[in-house]
Amino acid sequence: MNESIVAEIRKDYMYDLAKRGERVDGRALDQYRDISVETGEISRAEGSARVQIGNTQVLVGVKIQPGEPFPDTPDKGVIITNAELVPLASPTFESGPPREGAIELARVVDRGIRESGALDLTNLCIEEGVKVWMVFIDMHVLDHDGNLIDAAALGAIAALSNAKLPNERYDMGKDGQLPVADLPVAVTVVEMGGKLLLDPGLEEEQITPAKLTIIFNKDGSISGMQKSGTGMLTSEQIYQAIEMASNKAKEIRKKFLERKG
Amino acid sequence: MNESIVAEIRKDYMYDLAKRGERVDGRALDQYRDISVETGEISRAEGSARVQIGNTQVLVGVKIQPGEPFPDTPDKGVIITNAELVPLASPTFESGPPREGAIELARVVDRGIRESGALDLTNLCIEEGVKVWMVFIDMHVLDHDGNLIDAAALGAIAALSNAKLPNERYDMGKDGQLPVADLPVAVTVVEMGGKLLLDPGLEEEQITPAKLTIIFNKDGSISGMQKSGTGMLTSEQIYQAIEMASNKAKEIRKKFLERKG
Amino acid sequence: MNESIVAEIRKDYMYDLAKRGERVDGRALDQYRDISVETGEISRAEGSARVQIGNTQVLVGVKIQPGEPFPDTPDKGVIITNAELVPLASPTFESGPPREGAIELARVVDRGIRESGALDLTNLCIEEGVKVWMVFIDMHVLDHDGNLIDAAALGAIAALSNAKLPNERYDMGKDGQLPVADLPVAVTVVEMGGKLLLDPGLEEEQITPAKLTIIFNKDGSISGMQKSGTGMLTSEQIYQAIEMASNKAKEIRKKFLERKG
Amino acid sequence: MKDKPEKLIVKGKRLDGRKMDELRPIKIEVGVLKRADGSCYLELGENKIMAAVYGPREVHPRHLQEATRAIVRYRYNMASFSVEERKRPGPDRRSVEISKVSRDAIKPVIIKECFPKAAVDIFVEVLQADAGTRTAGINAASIALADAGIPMKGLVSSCAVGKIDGHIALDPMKDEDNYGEADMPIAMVVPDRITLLQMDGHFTQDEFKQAFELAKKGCEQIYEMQRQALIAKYGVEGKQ
Amino acid sequence: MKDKPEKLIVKGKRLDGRKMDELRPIKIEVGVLKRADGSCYLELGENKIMAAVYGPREVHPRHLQEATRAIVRYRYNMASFSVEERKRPGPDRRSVEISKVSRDAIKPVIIKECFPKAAVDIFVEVLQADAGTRTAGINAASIALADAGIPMKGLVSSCAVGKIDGHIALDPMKDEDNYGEADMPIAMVVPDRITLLQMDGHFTQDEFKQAFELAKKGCEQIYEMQRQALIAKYGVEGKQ
Amino acid sequence: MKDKPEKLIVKGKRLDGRKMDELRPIKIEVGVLKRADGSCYLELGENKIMAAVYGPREVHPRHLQEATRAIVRYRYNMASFSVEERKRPGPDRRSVEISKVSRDAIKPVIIKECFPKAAVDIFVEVLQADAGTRTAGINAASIALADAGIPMKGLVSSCAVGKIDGHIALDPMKDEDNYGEADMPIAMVVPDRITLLQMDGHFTQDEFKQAFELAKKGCEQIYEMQRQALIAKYGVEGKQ
Repeated sequence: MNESIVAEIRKDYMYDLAKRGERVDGRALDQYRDISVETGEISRAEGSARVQIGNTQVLVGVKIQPGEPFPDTPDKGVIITNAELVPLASPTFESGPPREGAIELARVVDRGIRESGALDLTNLCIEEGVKVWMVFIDMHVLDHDGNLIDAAALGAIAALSNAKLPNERYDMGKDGQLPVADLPVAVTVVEMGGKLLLDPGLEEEQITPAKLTIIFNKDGSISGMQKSGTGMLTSEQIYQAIEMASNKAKEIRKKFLERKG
Repeated sequence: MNESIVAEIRKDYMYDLAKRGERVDGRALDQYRDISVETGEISRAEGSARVQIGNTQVLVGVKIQPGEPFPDTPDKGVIITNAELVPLASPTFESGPPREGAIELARVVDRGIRESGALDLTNLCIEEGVKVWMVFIDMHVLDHDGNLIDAAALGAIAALSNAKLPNERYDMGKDGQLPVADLPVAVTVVEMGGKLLLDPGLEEEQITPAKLTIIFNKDGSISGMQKSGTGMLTSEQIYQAIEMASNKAKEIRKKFLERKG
Repeated sequence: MNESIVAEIRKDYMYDLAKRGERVDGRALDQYRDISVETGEISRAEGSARVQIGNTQVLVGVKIQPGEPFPDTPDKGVIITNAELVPLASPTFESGPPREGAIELARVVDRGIRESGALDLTNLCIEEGVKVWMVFIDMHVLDHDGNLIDAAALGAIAALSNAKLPNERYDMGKDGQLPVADLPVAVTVVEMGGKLLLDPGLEEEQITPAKLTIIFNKDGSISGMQKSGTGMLTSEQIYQAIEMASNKAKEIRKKFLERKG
Repeated sequence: MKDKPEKLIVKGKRLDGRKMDELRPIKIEVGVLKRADGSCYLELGENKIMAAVYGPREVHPRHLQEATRAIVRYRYNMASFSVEERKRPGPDRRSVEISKVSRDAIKPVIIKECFPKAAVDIFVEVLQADAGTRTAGINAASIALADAGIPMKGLVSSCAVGKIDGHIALDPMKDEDNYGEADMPIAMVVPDRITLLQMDGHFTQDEFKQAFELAKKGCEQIYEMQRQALIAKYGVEGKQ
Repeated sequence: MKDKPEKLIVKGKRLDGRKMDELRPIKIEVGVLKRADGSCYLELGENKIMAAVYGPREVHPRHLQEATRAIVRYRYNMASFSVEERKRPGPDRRSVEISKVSRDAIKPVIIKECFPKAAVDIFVEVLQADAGTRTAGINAASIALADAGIPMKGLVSSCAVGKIDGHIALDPMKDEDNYGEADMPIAMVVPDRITLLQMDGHFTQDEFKQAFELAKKGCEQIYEMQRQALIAKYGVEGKQ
Repeated sequence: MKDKPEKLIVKGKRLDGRKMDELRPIKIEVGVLKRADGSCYLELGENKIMAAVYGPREVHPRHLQEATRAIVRYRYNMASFSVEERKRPGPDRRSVEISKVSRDAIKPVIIKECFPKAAVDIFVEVLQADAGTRTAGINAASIALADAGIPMKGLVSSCAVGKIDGHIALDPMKDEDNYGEADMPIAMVVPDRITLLQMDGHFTQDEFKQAFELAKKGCEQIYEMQRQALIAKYGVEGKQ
């Protein structure tokens, strides 16, 4: 019971800070934590990226293997996106099959990749109806200090941008570069005491009633959105969140994705 | 503890009633509740039927798709029967894989369909050893107020009687009618205080020690029986139950199945 | 609490005995319990053996069926080893998918069979890349009174030695004998109070901190080892255990396996 | 799957004759199940949805209890026969996600403090699906909660908006969803509290605004129908 | 699977030489396992069955406990190698149903009130199968219960009857079951308390009567063998 | 899988240039994760391993608690992308066994009596695999425990030895493991307490002795590196 009173006080404190435009870790409301992206670390994978946002750390591996297409899309490659919230990464993660948090994370990132057209799936057809490239995007969370989704999405597109098509291994000529057509970037905003905050840290994420993730394409258009949490947002807040996130997405893309392009 | 004393008193009361030839809901011992059968409600399914027996409500959908035959019956179609006791239908049903109640329900209905010869499986062969019709009978319980098995079995045969073979969808000519050769009807009897009662309501079902379901073909012969519950029945009771159920089955078939034939 | 004090006293007693070179069931430290091996009991299986070591009882069935080879070993048969610790065999075994105890048991026996070369897998190829013999070794524990691993391993090799290739059933000529090239025997040693004991009974197994199983080939060489338990062993103890076990393995092989050869 | 129709919009009308800002026909029946504490059957075009609410009731397993308020659970499930190709029974990743976002969409209006340590369980069964099942489910669930007498701050109303052959259109049906360029389901407590917002596809920021405003209008219409259904049943809005 | 034999009955005799009302040879061994509280190994023709009873013992998980009596659990399981085609280990729908009806068949004789809050666990392992495993399992379980000293109102005796080439026949073996027209397992507390009754296939109502009466005769014979096995072991009928 | 190289040993040197008794390069980083109570990142040749320790902490589910000491759990897991052919996520039989023997290898040094009723949870994630992941995992776990301040009787050091083209060689890498004739991982508390010993393949008893002595030398070298890593971080050996 004491514990929950302490939590309540801490929450009030953070709300008060937010109303004054401040945050517990000293950031400005629209300030993202430091980001680092390292690619190519996992040579066993066709592509990989380790993303850190503050202390949050996600390792994404991309494996590319030949496989059968789905019957209704015989000329298209297949993307399979999976997130593992392994118990190493947080005291609240448990072993076992993916729970709703991991599933939501994977599905949001998946839709961003898919709907942005980052991968042109028809480019991934080897032999129509028989053999296509299967692109497995596995997001392995190593340290959970908030805002996993932005980290996982950034890791996914960075790993894809860095991935090769392993033609040689399957006797299909020289290895190629996986062609990546767009560079979707996810940016998450939370609401706290009526204010909007970019890139929630773990503690902020735990107390915020509502979170909105927006995924932007290179041209500034939107390829995905996901509100989560049991809070309510006004239209005004949503429009404002998009504006905040839009600018940040451009900046992140430029700094961490395009320089490699 | 009080709760269980109340339950005990209620049980005694119902037993006493039964001994006097009466029931809690005012029915006669051999009186079935009102039945309604509506077919064709689910246009997405090849056949469907919603059956109500009193407040008990089961929706059965039949899906028919081409698939591979079993290796040991290369010239026969396949029937797959499944019951979902979804938690929407009763406070005692839980999410998760089918438990023994759902499995028993599905298997009893399945045997009735199969053993009555309602479906001639050789009629469902498209290309021997390669392609046959798979008939999926999915019984979705919506409201559980007792005697699910009669409702599910009636829904299954009504949905089959009403199903079409979707030839067009698979470029195999015109749609046909699924040929149904018999009309098995399940009727359930329970024992209470030495008396036999037709069509147990939920409360009766919960306190009865023994339940006997008998499945009859058009010609009055039997294609399936299942005793359940941890009570014991005498031979005399079993013979009597068959007689009660036999008449009722004929009546139900005539009223709800044959008029469509 | 009392229960655990009694257990503690019992444990001390057994340790003291061991230090004096004695055991609770009167055996010498290097004395194995009585072994019996009956083969061919399950005519439905291609090979079978019921092994008893004292009251420990394991029934091993070998089923041999044609199947597809693994893509990376197109010219080799497949061995699949499984152990079922069914709840009939011990109050501590539970229903459900195999737990780590059953998995470890199966994997140690599997490695012994595989690494000893007991089965030459290339002999089990029927048509390269298309069809090979699948050898299923199912170890069904019936009574668990300690040292399951020696019993299961002995049952496995006895059942294999006794198995036929069911050519007739699959229209491939006359039935043959499954060719068995070596006769690996597992012998388990436990440490107690600084002493080493052969063939632990259940009670010994429960209190010993460390157990070492060694699998020997016909020529006395080693094809598998597995230390288990959370105790520590010295190099000296390990060398001594190998020596004890080596002699016993030869004896067991001679008595229960070679006479059938 | 059928082939894509050549055009999804002909002379400003959609394949089923609707205008761009027109919802499909909606049918609502309140209190249709006996065992559930509250229930609602809802049709939205070809979608057929059954929602039921059980609660407040005891929480199993016990460790999920919360000391000061009710927990809310939401299970979205599709009947095997509800879609063209038979669906394997049981939850898949899609239904797990939909259950989660639907719970997030409904939970804000439930006054959970009324029932400490209890559970409010919401079950949505899709009996037939034709695009828009999650929004139809939320609408039905909202009514079922009212039918169960669960205290709420308001009704949640939900609908989707899509981009079809380049045009923003309200409440896409299946073909429009399959062959459209974007889909955005929202849920709202009228007038302007958004509780669900998902989007996939491609919207410019201007298109998003246009779509979002249209979706809100759709929710307002649905809210009116929800109210009417409850008034027809109870005389008032779901008050017990 | 082998092809169907041309005839299942030749000159009034069955393929294995039995008469129509004749059981297969039965072998019963009582108390064959060390760890179990009671056990029985039973052969019925080619069927080989091991049954064990543990109990009364503590119930896990705790919430399954009943305050005034023991709970009874029954697990029927087939060894992977017990059938022609290797069976994947673990329960399937068939074994779940058999476990359920077998429990229903056995439970009525157990005096559960002797052991409040406890469990009586019955495990039946089919080591080799040849039609009739559920009835053989019930027979073995019944003896194992007696061997474990569980108080019972009587022994449960079980056998099946089939329709083979149009004739009613006791205790069908595998070929008769595969190619027969009906199969009906029953269990009974002698003289006339039916605790299991299942039937599938095709019986006229007259055939049912004939079959049912024959099955009861079979159960009576089995009961006698069960009694003898217990007397051989204990001198009396399973009383400790 | 690549084809077997013609020779695994050329002029007394191995494919990667190592001598027979030479370990692969090892890199150790202590305390690399924020959320975990202790952590270690370890590279052994191409193996990349992350280990984390949580604890002492509450035990869920409660019935696993032990009254007088901590329970120790160990989960070895491979990332899907850690191997050539993508691995399906989640435990398989191999990882269950490795988790078990690794726990047996680590548990003897943990002073469990310090934390009655609590749990010490050890998680090892293989990010990239190249033979020797279980031994590398144990080495990393041992350091992560020290980093978490869990009281220990000593560090556990682990390495494998193999038989390659007939020669005993320390710390086999992937090709040597795939095409070698024997593999034997051990773990040891220096100087001579063996806590893990597994072997498969083919060793004469003399070869075993030679291999075993070589493996112990390997463990001694690893122990020295573990110590240095902890000293570099803490000044002393993992004392808090």
